[in-house]
Amino acid sequence: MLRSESLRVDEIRKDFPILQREVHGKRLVYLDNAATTQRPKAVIDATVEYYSQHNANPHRGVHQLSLEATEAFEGARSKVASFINASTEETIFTRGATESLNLVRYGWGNSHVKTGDLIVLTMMEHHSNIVPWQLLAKQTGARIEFVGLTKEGKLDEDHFERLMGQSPSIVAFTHCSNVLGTINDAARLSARAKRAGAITVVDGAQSVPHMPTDVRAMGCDFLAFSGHKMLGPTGIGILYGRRAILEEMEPFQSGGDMIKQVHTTGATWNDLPYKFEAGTQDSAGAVGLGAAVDYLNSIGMKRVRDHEMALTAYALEQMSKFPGITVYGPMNAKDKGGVVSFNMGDIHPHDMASLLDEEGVAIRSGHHCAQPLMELLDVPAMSRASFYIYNSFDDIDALMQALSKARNVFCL
Amino acid sequence: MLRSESLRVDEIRKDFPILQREVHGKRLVYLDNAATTQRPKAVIDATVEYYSQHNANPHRGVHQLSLEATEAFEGARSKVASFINASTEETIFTRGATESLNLVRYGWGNSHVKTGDLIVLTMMEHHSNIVPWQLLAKQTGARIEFVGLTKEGKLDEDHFERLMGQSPSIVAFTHCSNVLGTINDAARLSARAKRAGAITVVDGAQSVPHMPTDVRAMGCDFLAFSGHKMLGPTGIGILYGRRAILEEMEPFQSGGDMIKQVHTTGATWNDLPYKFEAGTQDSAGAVGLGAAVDYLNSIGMKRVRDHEMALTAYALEQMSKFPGITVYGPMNAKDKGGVVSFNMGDIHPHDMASLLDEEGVAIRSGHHCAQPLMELLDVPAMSRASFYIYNSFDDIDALMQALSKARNVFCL
Amino acid sequence: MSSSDIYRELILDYYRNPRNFGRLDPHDIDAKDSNPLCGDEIEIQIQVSKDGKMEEVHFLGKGCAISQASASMLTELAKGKPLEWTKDLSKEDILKMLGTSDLGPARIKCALLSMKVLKTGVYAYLGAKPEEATGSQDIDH
Amino acid sequence: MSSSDIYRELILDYYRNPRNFGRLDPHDIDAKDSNPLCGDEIEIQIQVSKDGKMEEVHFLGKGCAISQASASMLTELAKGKPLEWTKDLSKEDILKMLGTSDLGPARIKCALLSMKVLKTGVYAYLGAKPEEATGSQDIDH
Ligand SMILES: Cc1ncc(COP(=O)(O)O)c(C=O)c1O
Ligand SMILES: Cc1ncc(COP(=O)(O)O)c(C=O)c1O
Repeated sequence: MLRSESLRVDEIRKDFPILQREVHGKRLVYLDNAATTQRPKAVIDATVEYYSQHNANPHRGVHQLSLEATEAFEGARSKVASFINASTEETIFTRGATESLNLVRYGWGNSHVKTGDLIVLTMMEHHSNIVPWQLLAKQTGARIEFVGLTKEGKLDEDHFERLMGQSPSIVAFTHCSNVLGTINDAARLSARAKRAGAITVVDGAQSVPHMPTDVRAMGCDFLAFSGHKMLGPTGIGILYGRRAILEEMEPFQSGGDMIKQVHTTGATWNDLPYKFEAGTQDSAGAVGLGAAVDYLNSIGMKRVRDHEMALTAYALEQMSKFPGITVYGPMNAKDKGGVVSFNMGDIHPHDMASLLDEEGVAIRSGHHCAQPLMELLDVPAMSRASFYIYNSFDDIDALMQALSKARNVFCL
Repeated sequence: MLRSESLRVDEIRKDFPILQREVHGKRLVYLDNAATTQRPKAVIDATVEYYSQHNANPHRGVHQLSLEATEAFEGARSKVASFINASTEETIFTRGATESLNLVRYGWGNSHVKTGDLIVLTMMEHHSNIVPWQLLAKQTGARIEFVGLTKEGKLDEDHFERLMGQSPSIVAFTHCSNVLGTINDAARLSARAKRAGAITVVDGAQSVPHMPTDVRAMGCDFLAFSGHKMLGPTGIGILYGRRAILEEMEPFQSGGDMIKQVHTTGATWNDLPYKFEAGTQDSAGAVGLGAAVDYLNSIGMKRVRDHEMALTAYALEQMSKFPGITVYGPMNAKDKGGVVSFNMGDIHPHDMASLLDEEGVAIRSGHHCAQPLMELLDVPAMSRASFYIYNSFDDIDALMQALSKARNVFCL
Repeated sequence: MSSSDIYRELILDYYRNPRNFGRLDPHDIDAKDSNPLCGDEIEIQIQVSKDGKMEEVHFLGKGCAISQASASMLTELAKGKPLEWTKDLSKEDILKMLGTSDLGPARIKCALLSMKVLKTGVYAYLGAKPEEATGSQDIDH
Repeated sequence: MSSSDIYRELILDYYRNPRNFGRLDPHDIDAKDSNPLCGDEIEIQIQVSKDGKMEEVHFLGKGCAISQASASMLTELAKGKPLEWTKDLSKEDILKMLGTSDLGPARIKCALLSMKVLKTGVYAYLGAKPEEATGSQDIDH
């Protein structure tokens, strides 16, 4: 297989201070990107500059710092909005994908879902796209159906189609699985769910950071994602919502800044997107996310995707040649994001992660917040390597070498 | 009046990069601390170091970075917990005081408040401690009563006492008003509310940053506050909750990390405090808040309070000598935090803030997220100067000089 | 220009002695808006003549000196003009009217609120949608 | 000590061929716990003799090599000892049993899970509260 990198990884790596450090005397090979990515200097610097020069509360102040903070904060919102081809009114800052999904549960679900309603999820969802709906179902008397998977780890389209026949009120699915890597055809599924009369909630936590995103083309009602999985700060995320649906929704959290007027007898709500942003904004987080978007745009999301696809193809090839390894999910890199989950012999993933760590290779082990999927596949846990723009073919070689070592330690 | 500073403000100011900058060619005199405070280099550096050296997802990973991130994150929690004399299980990270209060509304209120129940608030609450309760009342059929104020801007104790006679289910009040500065006797009010059978929710957004806090001595069930108002990062806050009450509560947001087990049929919750922390943690935010706590501890909260009291006394004295100024709230610095709200002649606060800004003096103007209080006092808006550890008597002199100029511009 | 220069006598005079302040009855046009961030409120009422001129223009409102003076000045400027005149009215005209070249992002909204209200009212009267006709983001808050 | 050293033959052998694995019926003591972060599960069952000795000690469970081997070794160690013996059992004893001096924060919990379960079971049997008796944070997860 050709080891052709579509990105200049050597150059990119220089932008990430943490990648210069060693772990146990070894070069850090960071392959836990589906959990969280690292931050380029540009993002760190943007945060430092904000705090050192412009910090104040956006929106309300008349003084100079407050104006600068407002500009920085709303400027960041514009960047994120263009990044996904949304308008700024439809781009709501949250704490992360999880809060974005909870916002939909409370803001739309509480007032629209009724006893007997159907909520359709899939067997490859992250807990954050399961538990809010389970609680909503419990509260409202709705029921949940999980779309099954094919042997290959793709969505069972027939099952999906059958469930659409039952007129669900909510269809929530991940754009890209954080375990199997499977990429779902979000545009087609959304269109089908719409025809069935449902609102569509797309979990973009693992897709937005890794490929071009266009919410109009996707046609979904909501898209949730997190800043920290796309080079941005921790504690900031986005909910995109279609304007018409946001306008008819109730607020989720309430308090300062999301109101127009408050009297002792009641309150009225601010315009979009502010109606859904209660309390003092995480302006430094927003500014950092804006800088992350700039950084990704300077590379180009198409090239990010191509690069990860090449790495994934290489990793899949190496792993399938390696005796004793079971890989989960699609085996064609075109069908999946840069996520490779696997197990080897009777090595428990927990032991595996320890052994790889000793070689400087950081992977994730466990249930990956996807216990229903683990149960379906009948494995207690998995090891997972996941890639981003600063990973190279060398990193995968390092992973494979560490896997050899683990095999030796366990005498496989 | 003696201008004796209990803090070495000159030294402290050197720690704050933003205080070195100029505004409109003037020295920045930042008096908008009740909105948000500035960040010392120690807090900025802690964030940079976290991202440059240790960044990973806490709790779940086995690899070295994840361990370091867990240590940093939980270390920060311990610092915050000791700062308010709580246990770590009772110290929940949120996005800010507003989310903390919403957590109580959803997590406790939704399952405990019934039609006809009484929720007691005060007329000096911030919108964040009003609107969540209004929505809860609307949803459950509960009713709300607002404790009135005395002429001096203190709580009307008789009114409070009368309302306690009606056995409220929730009593929520601010420890320190962000407009009047009034400090309420949180321990006494909590004890009284408890005897009346209510849970007590204390809004500590304006008190925790400015004076020693001891939740045990306070005896409240909940205490909410924000990191950005106490030198910490934006986007992080705390909800303290008494263990017994947290244990019987339903989760608020749901998803990754707050669960013990998830099946297609339902889920079980993680231990405290994790049950209330859904999704990937804002670890950098927590680490920054930990550094802010260290910084404040190195000064000592008693001294912080003394310093602000001295500044407030001086400001009150200067303002009462100044013709045409009306000051709102208690006139004795002992009774209030470092917050002085005022109006002058017919100068609209919005114009006032512009005029002061021109002199480098940053204050806040408007309704300060306290519209019910504005209506009660029958003013559309106020100007507000608020102090912190880096403010000096010189800053107040600069404020007074700028006020003189404003008076001249408006020919008062 | 420094912001204290804005409060030249002229503006202060209009703030303290607003021309055309108070209800206008009967009226053909009535429009109202507020700036949620600072609480400025402006309502404009207009009597339209047979030949489409703004015969009388009054305003009501409360808020900062800039928003109130600007509204008062605008009623004077508009009085006697044909309705179509409002279409060409621009941010620059308002700044000129106030005798300033720039107000900065925080205060420009105060100055432009009355223009927004005037346009909203006139366009509604003319049956056109305000968004199409104004086409400028500047007048939005 | 590097973590690959931990997986010396000894531990691997106990992981693959666990001694005292499986249900023990009848039993006098039965205790169970799991480590929510990694999913390790351990259940320990004990037959107690008339004179208060742990006559038979079995375990069930699943998880990583360290948690399972450690549980198996502990059953061997405990067998025949008086119930009181568990009171003095410490983290250091477990590390010694595993033949290592340190395991690092991530893996120490795996190693100590079985000790926690054993203590919980024995203390419950003796009628004492486990929290009081162990007094160590280390065994908590
Ligand atoms: C008294 C009071 N309560 C609550 C809040 C809300 O805090 P935050 O906006 O950080 O959530 C504030 C600050 O705006 C406040 O001053
Ligand atoms: C597919 C998927 N959805 C949702 C989430 C939740 O994101 P966060 O934890 O940042 O809220 C994650 C990441 O953990 C994820 O991988």
